[in-house]
Amino acid sequence: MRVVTGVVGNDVHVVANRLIDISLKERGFEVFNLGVNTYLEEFLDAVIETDADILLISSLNGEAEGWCRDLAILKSGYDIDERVLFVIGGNLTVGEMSAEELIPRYEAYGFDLVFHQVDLNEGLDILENRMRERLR
Amino acid sequence: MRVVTGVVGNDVHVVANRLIDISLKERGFEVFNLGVNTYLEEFLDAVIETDADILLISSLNGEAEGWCRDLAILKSGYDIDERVLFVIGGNLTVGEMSAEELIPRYEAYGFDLVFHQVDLNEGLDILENRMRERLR
Amino acid sequence: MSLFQREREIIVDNEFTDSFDFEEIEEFVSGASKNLFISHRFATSDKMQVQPRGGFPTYEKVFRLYEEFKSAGVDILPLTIDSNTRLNDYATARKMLELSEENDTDMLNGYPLINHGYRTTRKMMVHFDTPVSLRHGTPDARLLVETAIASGIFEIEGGPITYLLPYSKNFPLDKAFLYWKYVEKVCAHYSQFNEAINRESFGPLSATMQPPAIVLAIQIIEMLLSLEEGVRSFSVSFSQSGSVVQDVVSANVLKRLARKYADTFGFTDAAIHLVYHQWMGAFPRDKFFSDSLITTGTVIAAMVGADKIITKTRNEAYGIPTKEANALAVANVQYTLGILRGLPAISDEREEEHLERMVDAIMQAVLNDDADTLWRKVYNSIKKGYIEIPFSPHIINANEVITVRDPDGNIRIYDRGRLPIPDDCFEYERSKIELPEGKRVVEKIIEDIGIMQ
Amino acid sequence: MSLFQREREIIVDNEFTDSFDFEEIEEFVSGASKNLFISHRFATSDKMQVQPRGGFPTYEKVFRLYEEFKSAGVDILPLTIDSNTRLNDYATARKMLELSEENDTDMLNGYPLINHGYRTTRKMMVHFDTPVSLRHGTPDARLLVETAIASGIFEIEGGPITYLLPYSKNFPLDKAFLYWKYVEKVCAHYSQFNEAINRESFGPLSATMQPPAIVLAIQIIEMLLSLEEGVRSFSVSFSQSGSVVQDVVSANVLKRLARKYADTFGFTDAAIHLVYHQWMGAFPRDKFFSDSLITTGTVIAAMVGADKIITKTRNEAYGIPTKEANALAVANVQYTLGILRGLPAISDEREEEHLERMVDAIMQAVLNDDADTLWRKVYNSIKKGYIEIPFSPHIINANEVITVRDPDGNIRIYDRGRLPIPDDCFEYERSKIELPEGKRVVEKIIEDIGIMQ
Ligand code: B12
Ligand code: B12
Repeated sequence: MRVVTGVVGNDVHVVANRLIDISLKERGFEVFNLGVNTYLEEFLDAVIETDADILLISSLNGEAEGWCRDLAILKSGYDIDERVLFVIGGNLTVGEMSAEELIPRYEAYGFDLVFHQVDLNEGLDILENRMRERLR
Repeated sequence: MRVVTGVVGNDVHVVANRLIDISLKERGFEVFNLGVNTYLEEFLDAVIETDADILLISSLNGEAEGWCRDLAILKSGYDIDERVLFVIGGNLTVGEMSAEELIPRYEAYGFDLVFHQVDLNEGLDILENRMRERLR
Repeated sequence: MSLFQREREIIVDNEFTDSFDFEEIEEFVSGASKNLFISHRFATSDKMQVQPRGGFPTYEKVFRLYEEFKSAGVDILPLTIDSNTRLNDYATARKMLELSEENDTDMLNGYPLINHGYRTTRKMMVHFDTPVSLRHGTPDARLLVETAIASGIFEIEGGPITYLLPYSKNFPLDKAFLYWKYVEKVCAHYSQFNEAINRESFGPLSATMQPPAIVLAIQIIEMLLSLEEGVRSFSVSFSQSGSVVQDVVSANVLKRLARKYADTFGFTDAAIHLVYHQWMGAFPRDKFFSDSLITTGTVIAAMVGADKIITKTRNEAYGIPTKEANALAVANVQYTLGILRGLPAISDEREEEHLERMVDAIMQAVLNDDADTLWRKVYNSIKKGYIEIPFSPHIINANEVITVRDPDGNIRIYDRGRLPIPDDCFEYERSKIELPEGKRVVEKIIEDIGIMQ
Repeated sequence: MSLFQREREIIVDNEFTDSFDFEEIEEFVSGASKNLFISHRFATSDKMQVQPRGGFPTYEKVFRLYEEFKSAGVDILPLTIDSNTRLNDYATARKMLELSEENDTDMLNGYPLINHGYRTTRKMMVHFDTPVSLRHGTPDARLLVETAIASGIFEIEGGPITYLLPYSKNFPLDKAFLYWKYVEKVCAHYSQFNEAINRESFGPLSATMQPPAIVLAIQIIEMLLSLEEGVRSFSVSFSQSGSVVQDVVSANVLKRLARKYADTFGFTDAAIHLVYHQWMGAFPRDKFFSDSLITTGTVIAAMVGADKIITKTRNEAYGIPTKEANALAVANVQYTLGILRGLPAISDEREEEHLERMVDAIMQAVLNDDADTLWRKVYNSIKKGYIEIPFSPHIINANEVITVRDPDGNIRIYDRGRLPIPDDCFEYERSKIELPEGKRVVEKIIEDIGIMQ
């Protein structure tokens, strides 16, 4: 399985990104890590280039929504396989907002899995389960 | 002016009592300090014995209400001058209760001035003002 | 039957207690889970033990309090006794307990252990399988301690001085010594059957401007009185003074001297522990400031290397804390202990030597008294004013010693009263004090009492 | 007109700025209230200065934030700049500011200083008459700093390394050095007219497992780069490491070496201050635990003897704090500083010598570089990997050094990469590390990153 990952926008919080890289590899994924400061277009380009199964975006500095609200429009311009799973996680809002309020918004933008202030490995466990279900 | 003071009931918190003693003397009162662990009867006896103008009771350990609710009954048994001012202060309840709820209760028991969690000198300033008004 | 055993029979035969089955109790203690013994915990864990205070009238409320504490990560549970029971007024305690049960409000400020009895209480102790510490403040704690140990409470706080001079106006001192002798004996007796029953002295005293020299001397004396009766696990304690260095110095000297005196008296086999009380004086009204004060106390406890810390709550300035506020403090203290790493070993040789000399001098004065037993020597010393507790409400207390803080916050002896400390030590204490021109000592004392507010 | 002055004219002539009246600005600075200068505050007060972080898009919201801070007893006010302005994207900042003003929601994560302009901003600074510190993270801060000083903001944080390697992925390093050279010059220039403008370096770096040797070397380098351009008031800084001893050692060595290098370079007249950042890494989600962490940081700051402390808030794990949460932290920190008395002077000679040798070795390697100017030597050293920052997102960062914590929580160098530290120092570092059998280094690192959670 191939995963493209990175941190979206003008966000330089690299620590979680390093840990995600390690954890994904340990779980047997082939990882393409674009690092911090990555724009949505670059992510989509990489998904196509690498023929990835999963796009896993992080955002920590609260800017995620500004960068991701155009995902659907952008997606439509690319020829992306229906089956690519769109995942986002980290600290997805400025200030505080409950997950109940936040998750539907991101789903509306086109994400399949949304993890707001969820620990890395908890999220990746859920991701793996989802992928296993699909294979069945 | 003569003041009888002390800490009511099974209460051993002596620190405020020592400070009240000092502060009253500095303000020019003649002080009869019965100390901690003083029962209501002892207070009333002392008021009569010393012909005091003020009875100033402290209570810190939350027991005050249990000891003071019978003040009115007790008072009626003594031949106490109408003009004696009944004052109580300290920490007047177990747990937490607002002063708004608490003060009327103590007034109903027969106190003229009630200070719940009020600083000593703030309270004594008010007491002095009250005594001055009376003299006018 | 020994004289002592006969005395015990009389003590426990009380219209408020159900009959005491001593044989069964000894069996219970013999077979009791090691987890109930704080002495065992001390011996097997390096972690600082976190213990709050707390007690409610009914069994159910204490049960729920313990559940709350457990989920906050408590190490040692407390059982605080109500004030009627403390004054051996079991009749009032029973009435108030009944009212509390009927009306679901607290008519007592603690748990009336005698009325509940050991058979009931033991169920709770066995259920939680965690060491419990008995917090009372009772001069005549004979029946209370019999009931506590029978219930599975294997740590008893207090002592004839520390539970009397700060807690009573006129309870006779000699009686207190004799009643506590009984308590020590009972603790020593039960210590034969399983792990040791731990005794703990109450170092905070009146929690107000206590000079370390007095605190330490009293800690050592109560320890010796206890060890003399056969107790073999003892905790000395003191509370946050307001100066970090003074706390460190007190801890270092107390550890050293407690060991020294225990050994000199031949009790080399006694285990001695150090307990640190978070700030026991007047708290700020702001609850967040109280949190800060509590956390600061935790950091200092870690720096002095305490074996156990006793916690306060953010409600301290207001009233008896709710179980939630109490558990919150436990969780915060555990968190803080968990993140404290790389603590330096601190000492201040000059101050330590100075304090040590003062404590030794007081101890010598006490031990040189003519009386034939230690408790009589101590009794005489208190009457002579060699030992006294500032801000004690007790009529026998000398009330001559005056203390103020130096610019670093250390509590210094301004007037030594009849305290038998060396002249040069007293001069050193005085030399540290700075009273601003025109400021009276009382003003300074009032200020010093309120330093945490 | 000097070349430098011509450069300045060009920089400030920008479609987003109102025209700069340099003469008027110099007059303003000359006549400005001493209370606006942190350098003056440092010179006249012994109290640790408390400064939060914070900034909002609109003038009104910053004004209200400052009011809140003032009533919490703040010493130094912050002005945090939004990220568009940090990237010199003033057009977006203007748009977002307008949206924020219209809709009364924050569309920016800080104050767009360029768009507000110095004439407006100065009113606020003069009104509060309190030192303000500029917090940004901008590689090209030339216009920002011109505007800040013209507004009455007389402390500028940052530096060519500390605001770049942790904050940027690919901004060119040489440009950063030159832009910061400009900033230093401007600060030095204005320092002639009144009290000195203070510069402060950002010691926390990526706030994640930073070894003190690297932090200290970078602090000294940025200080020297600044003093070289004429700045005479400089603050070195670092953040809570997770080990109390390590913090104490870092502080003692940093104070000593910063002075030594400043003097060696001939800047004996420079005032050097020490700033301590409360824990900058991952915070716990529990807000009371965060309070405990903050208070613990305050205690340590007092123990290391910092001149200023920069505070965090109980909201850290969640998002940009509300003004109330931010002010609460200030009040708590002030309270804690107020109750801390009798702090011991701590040191650890062995660790201090060890750290000093590592920092000196790095400094020697940098200074021995062939280049003719200090900034080029530093630039080369970073490219060669003599200096690198663990967990920097920057492409030029060597990313070879690996650090883990020893059992006391000290951050130790596990892999030294190309760090030019003596072999025996490296061996000492390694000797302190204990990796439990079978535990991989990454697992340990992950654990170590999360120690405060
Ligand atoms: C360290 C840190 C920094 C360092 C970053 C160094 C670096 N280059 O990495 C420095 C000091 C440079 C920094 C700078 C800034 N920071 Co910062 N920073 C932090 C801090 C304290 C810790 C982050 C961290 O490393 N955590 C450890 C890692 C392992 O955990 P994590 O990042 O939280 O990620 C976890 C989960 O989110 C999850 N996760 C992440 N991605 C994904 C993806 C999936 C799919 C899943 C399942 C899970 C997942 O996994 C991780 C482990 O559980 C946080 C606050 C906090 N969390 O305590 C603020 C924080 C993230 N920073 C913040 C801000 C605003 C900034 C700044 C803009 C400065 C400012 N205004 O204060 C700048 C500029 C950064 C920029 N342009 O992006 C804000 C974000 C605000 C918001 N979301 O509302 C925070 C929350 C602080 C705050 N409360 O204000 N920061
Ligand atoms: C020191 C202290 C002790 C010492 C007392 C030593 C001594 N002999 O004096 C020791 C450790 C022995 C002790 C024991 C107990 N204490 Co105590 N103690 C305190 C503490 C921490 C400080 C009290 C103090 O000295 N303050 C300094 C003085 C100067 O201020 P003050 O007493 O608060 O009085 C001020 C005002 O109230 C006012 N004031 C007082 N009287 C008057 C009168 C007038 C007219 C006016 C205007 C003002 C006024 O002036 C003072 C200055 O501003 C308080 C909590 C706190 N306040 O922080 C608890 C506290 C008073 N104790 C409490 C309790 C319950 C006890 C115990 C029963 C033990 C227990 N269950 O925990 C025992 C037994 C006491 C007994 N039988 O009475 C409770 C009372 C609960 C309640 N009201 O709901 C408190 C509030 C703690 C708590 N939150 O649980 N305590």
